[in-house]
Amino acid sequence: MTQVKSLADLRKIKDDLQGKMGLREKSNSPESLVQIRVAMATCGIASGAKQVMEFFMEELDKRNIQAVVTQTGCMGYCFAEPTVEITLPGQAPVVYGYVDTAKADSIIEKYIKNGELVEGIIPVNYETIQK
Amino acid sequence: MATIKLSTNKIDELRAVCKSFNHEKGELINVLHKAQGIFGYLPAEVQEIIARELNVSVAHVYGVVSFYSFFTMLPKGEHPVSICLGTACYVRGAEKIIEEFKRVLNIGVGETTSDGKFSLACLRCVGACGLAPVVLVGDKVYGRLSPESVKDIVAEYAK
Amino acid sequence: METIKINIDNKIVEVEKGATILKAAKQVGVHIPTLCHLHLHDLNIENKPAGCRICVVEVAGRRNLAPACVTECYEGMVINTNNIKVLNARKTVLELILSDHPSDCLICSKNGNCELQSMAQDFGVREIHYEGEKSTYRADTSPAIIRDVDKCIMCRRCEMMCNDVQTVGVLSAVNRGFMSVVAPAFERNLDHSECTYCGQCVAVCPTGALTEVDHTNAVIRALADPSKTVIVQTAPAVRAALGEEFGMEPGTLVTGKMAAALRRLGFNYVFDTDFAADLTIMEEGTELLDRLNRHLQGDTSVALPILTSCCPGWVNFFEHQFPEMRDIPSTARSPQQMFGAITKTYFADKIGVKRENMVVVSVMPCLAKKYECQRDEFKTNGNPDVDFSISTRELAHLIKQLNISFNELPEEDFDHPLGESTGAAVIFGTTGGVIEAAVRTAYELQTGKKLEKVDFEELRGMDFIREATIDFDGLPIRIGIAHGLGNARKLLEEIKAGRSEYHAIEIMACPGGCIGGGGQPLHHGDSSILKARQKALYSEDAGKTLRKSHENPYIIELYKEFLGKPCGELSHHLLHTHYFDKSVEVSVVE
Amino acid sequence: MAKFKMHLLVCSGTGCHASESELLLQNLKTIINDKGLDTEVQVIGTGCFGFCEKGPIVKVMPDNTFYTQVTPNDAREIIEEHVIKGRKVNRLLYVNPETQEHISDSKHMGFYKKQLRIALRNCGFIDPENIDEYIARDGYEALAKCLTEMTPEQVIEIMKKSGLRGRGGGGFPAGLKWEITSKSVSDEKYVVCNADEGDPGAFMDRSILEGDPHSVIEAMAICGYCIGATNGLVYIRAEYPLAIDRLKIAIDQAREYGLLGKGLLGTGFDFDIELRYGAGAFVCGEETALIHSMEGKRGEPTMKPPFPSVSGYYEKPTNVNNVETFANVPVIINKGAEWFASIGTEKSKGTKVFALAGKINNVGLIEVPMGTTLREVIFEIGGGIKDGKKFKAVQTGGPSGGCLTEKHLDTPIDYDNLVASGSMMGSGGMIVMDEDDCMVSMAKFYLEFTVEESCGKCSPCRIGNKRLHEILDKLTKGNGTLEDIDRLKNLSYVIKDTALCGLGQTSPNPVLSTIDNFYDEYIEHVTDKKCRAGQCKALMQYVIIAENCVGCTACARNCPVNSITGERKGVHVINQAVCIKCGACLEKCKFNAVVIK
Repeated sequence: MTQVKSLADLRKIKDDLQGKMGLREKSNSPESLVQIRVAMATCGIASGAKQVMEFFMEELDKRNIQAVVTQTGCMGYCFAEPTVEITLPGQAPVVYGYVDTAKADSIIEKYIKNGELVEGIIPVNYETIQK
Repeated sequence: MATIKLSTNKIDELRAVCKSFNHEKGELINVLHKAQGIFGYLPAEVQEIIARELNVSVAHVYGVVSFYSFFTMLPKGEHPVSICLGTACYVRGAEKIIEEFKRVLNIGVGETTSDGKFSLACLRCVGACGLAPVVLVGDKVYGRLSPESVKDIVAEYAK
Repeated sequence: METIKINIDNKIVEVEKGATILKAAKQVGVHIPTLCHLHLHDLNIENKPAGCRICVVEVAGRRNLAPACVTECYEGMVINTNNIKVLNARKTVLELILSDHPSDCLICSKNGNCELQSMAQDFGVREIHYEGEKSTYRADTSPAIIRDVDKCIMCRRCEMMCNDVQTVGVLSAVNRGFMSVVAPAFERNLDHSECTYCGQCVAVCPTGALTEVDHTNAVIRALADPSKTVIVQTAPAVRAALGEEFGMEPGTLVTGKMAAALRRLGFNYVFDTDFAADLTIMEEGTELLDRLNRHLQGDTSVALPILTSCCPGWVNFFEHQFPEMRDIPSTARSPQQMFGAITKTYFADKIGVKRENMVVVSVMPCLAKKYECQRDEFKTNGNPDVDFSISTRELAHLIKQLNISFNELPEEDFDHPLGESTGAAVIFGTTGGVIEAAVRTAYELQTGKKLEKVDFEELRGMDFIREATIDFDGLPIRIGIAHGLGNARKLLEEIKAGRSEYHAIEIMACPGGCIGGGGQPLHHGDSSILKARQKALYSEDAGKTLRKSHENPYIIELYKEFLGKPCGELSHHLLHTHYFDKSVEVSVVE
Repeated sequence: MAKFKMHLLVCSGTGCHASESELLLQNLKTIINDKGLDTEVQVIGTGCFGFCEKGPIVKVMPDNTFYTQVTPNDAREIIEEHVIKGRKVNRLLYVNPETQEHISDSKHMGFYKKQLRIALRNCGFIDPENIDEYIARDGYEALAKCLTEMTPEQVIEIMKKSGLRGRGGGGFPAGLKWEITSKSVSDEKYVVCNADEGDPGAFMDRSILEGDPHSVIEAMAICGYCIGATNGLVYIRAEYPLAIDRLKIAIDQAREYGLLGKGLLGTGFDFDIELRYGAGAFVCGEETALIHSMEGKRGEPTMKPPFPSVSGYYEKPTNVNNVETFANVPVIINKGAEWFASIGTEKSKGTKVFALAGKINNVGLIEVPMGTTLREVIFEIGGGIKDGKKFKAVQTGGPSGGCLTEKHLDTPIDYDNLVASGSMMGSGGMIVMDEDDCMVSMAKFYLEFTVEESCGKCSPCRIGNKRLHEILDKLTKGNGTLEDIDRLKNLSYVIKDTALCGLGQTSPNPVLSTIDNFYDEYIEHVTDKKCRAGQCKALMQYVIIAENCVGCTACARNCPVNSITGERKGVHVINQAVCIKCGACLEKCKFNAVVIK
């Protein structure tokens, strides 16, 4: 195993590990970050939700955006799968339907980065168990 | 009094332990821990060997052994029952559990049943306060006990 | 000396920097009571576990009370040693100690000589407010020492003596809390331990927890038996200490009064162990010269240095702890045993009494002597050479019990022939004395010249390990001296490692030698008493006309009439012994 | 490297461990593997989450779902429902006892709301057996900073400014201790971590060692750097096997990374750590006793001064701090003294970990800023008293502490306020008592502990505490007199004033504080021969209320000593002279006819 020989070495290890721990780290204070919830029930997965989720995770990381990507159960909009719920800090959640990687890309670039709404919003009318 | 039988194997093991600690006086407690691990308890003979190996007096070794409650000079039962007497367990009725064990096993605290199966001891907080009252049988922890559950625990091991 | 100013009981005083409150208070005449604390200044032995908490005092600005024995003074410290808070605490603590102590004072052997008892007296304790369960233990009687540890107050003095000073390591604090007590390993009896019976634990015990096995009744019975010829011998150190038991100043020599008292007690013959001490020098000195000369002639089979062997505590010590070195000490028996052997042979013949009808009693400053005289090798057909060995304290009890007004007795002499001795014999009682006596004789025997100056100041003193080189007419003889078994151990380790360059070493088990023996009147922590006793012995030596053992006319006569020559065949049989390996092997059962 | 979408954190602290969390962890891992999810979902055994009452705990990240009392059999459902289908397993969620709501996010649980976790920052968050996870959480950065960017004096200055006080009981300023030890001149010095946590009912040190061992290792190395020591020793209770294992693993990992051993982080500073085991002696929590024990001797305390900072382990200067104190150090270095000092009260900075136990709903380990009130701790975090009973007292500071009552509920908790209220911080045990607890018995319980654990060296503790216990026993048996209460008080004060060590000096606190706060109860035990809590057996009677008795004979049949007489269908009577107060009749009576008087 490599020996840590300086503060720089240590920081490098830490940076390498960020991705791994980031998930937990971010979920500690999700309200201050962008939260992305991908519906990952059978219908979602069948429509490619998995790829969408992976795309979000990788791209957000690459583009250096602090976000929490979570999977949830079926949101009830099976007709519009894959569905993704985006919550910007301090804002109400917005749900997008028919999300593929291309759509995901524009969600990141437009909505997440600049707050511009993208086409394909589904009206929110479900309740979570917390409520 | 039963004669104490120490096998030469185990004594060699004990001597090796002393050697691994460089025969240092200061390591007495570590050595005693290992010795109790080997023999299950610390009979006088074992203490005499340790005293010689570490070049301290037997009285010193015994003084230490008799000071610490973790060390015992009596062989424990096959299934040592230890009842936690931490405050949390006390407040949640550990005393009743002791009484029930004493009654069911028909022995006192610090004693071993005549068939050598069970011995009864009290110990300080094991830190499983959320499960109070807590009992250990060997290494297994039983939590949230009531006096009624004592019989079942004993039955589990009595086979 | 750097000093600081402190305030004790509203007096501003200047004391040495770094001094404890106890020491500072003493300097200014304030007596703070102590119980566990023990400080033998001259021997540099101190016990201060700060455990009894009797010496607590109030220090301004401190949350709780401070134990005076270990709390160091600081500049401007304000101390109150006797306000109501301190007194209440002290008395309460004393009551607590008493509440866990048997109240059989009237029949306790320490009655009248117990530090706890006198403290209760001083404090005016009339009621114990905190009675409760007492901790009780099994009593233990060994050949020399009785442990009645119900009376132990955990002052730890005995533990300190046994471990730190004597390095015998038989005693340790055991168990915990209320049941803690000082005991041998596994709380076994002392005779199942490596105890040397040096008795230093007994010498410092403040209560009746550790006492000697009392033979006074056996002696009284023997004295009352008309069929027995009862002979007494008294060790050198006894005469320098016995007076203390009768209120005399420490260091008062009571040789004459003691002889008178023994005669009034009814002993048929009042002899002196000093005679046997002279005899010891003849034997041991001859052995030393023999070994030395063979060594000088290149005989590698002889072991040097030679170690003295008159101290039975020391003999027990090396038999247990250094059995592999048991060929190094002189084979000469101790004076007590030489006396017994000569008395029950030579003298018995002389007066025509069978040994079975003879009772030899020794008065010793020592408890190990009780064990020594019971050794099998010192018996003939089961009859011991010395029947009973009693301590200086026991002799005092005997005298008191038989209504003898000791202080008013005339000075009398010992009986002949075994009561005659030289100055060399009397200094056996102090550290350095045996070897000085040996040097006086060995010098003349070796060189054939007369020794003009017999006082060897370089061998005297209280330092634990001393050494000197004595010029034997051109031949330098290197002498080592150790007293206290811990110091003996140091010299033995050196010999074992091959680093020792001594020709002869004197070893005494007790600090100070026999003057500080376990059977002496209790010093209660005042080591100046030992110094006074030492001084007394040297003054008795100085006052004698004959000061070399080989000049003792009765010794000369003994060899002429009976023994032949020193280290001869009869000597070998009667006056020499051999040693045993008493180390414990761990029994392993397969 | 696999990128996990989801982390399942499974508590592997001793409490949960005892409830088969190990098997649960295994089951989760196996099922994840079986389903081929092992590249997406990571299962991690962590240290204690603190919420031991409801253990074993499983926390699902990133959605913060908090499952309680999870059994090994629940593993499949969690994976099939939550992990695969994204549906939370409702029945395993924590239920708010007041609203009966299922709460999924731990943030919304009362237990966690008021907590601020500094010492416990990594407990229940990282895998304690993986140094990487510690490093990812800024681990060893403080050490690196100290070694490469700061002088020991500068580090000590930060420690002093932070106001961190010893968390083991006394509350001595840690920075000052470090400074004194650093100034002692010696060829060798030692850093000792006191992990001989002995207060019955306190287990924060164990949790930290189990959940975040590296924080202690890092802090010890920092301390070594400051005071000039190259050797560290952890004195740990042999009764903590899990903590010992984790600590050993952590030390090995740190050595592999070059964070322990020779030339730490490429500097010339050497530091390594050894373990020494305790053997069951409470007094060894006292630092001089601890040092004697590490030297292979009886754990008897000696007088201070000399303090270990000047003369400790083998007479060398030794800095002793406890686990929780050390756990705070790396954060203080990383975030700064000002940040730490901004938390807490004027004289007590930072947070304190408390072990909540007794008659409280949420038994567990909590960490709150100094200055939080007892009310917040007991009623908000602790969820109030069990079974809706009435709060009576809370015992803090273990056997060295005292009882706090209703009137202290709004006192901000810090070192000085607790002492002023007749208790002390101690190591942070908080035992909550309700109306069924007898305060005389409580004092007796603690004295029994002290008598058992007294080393026996000094007479006030060896004999005095025994006598205190005997007098209390007399009171609980109804044989006490009013003079006994005076005796208790005088003896308590004398023991406080004269005992040798901290254990002895504080041992009468439970007696004095219960006499102060519950004097009436003491008097009742003496004059009325009554125990209002019904705990003192000798003082209570089982009585049959004639109106309620239907003569079913159940009580008489079940009485082990035949003390109950009565005709079938007639009123039964208990013969008090024979009754052994076992309570069997009370249990068997279906008509509420048997009552305790």
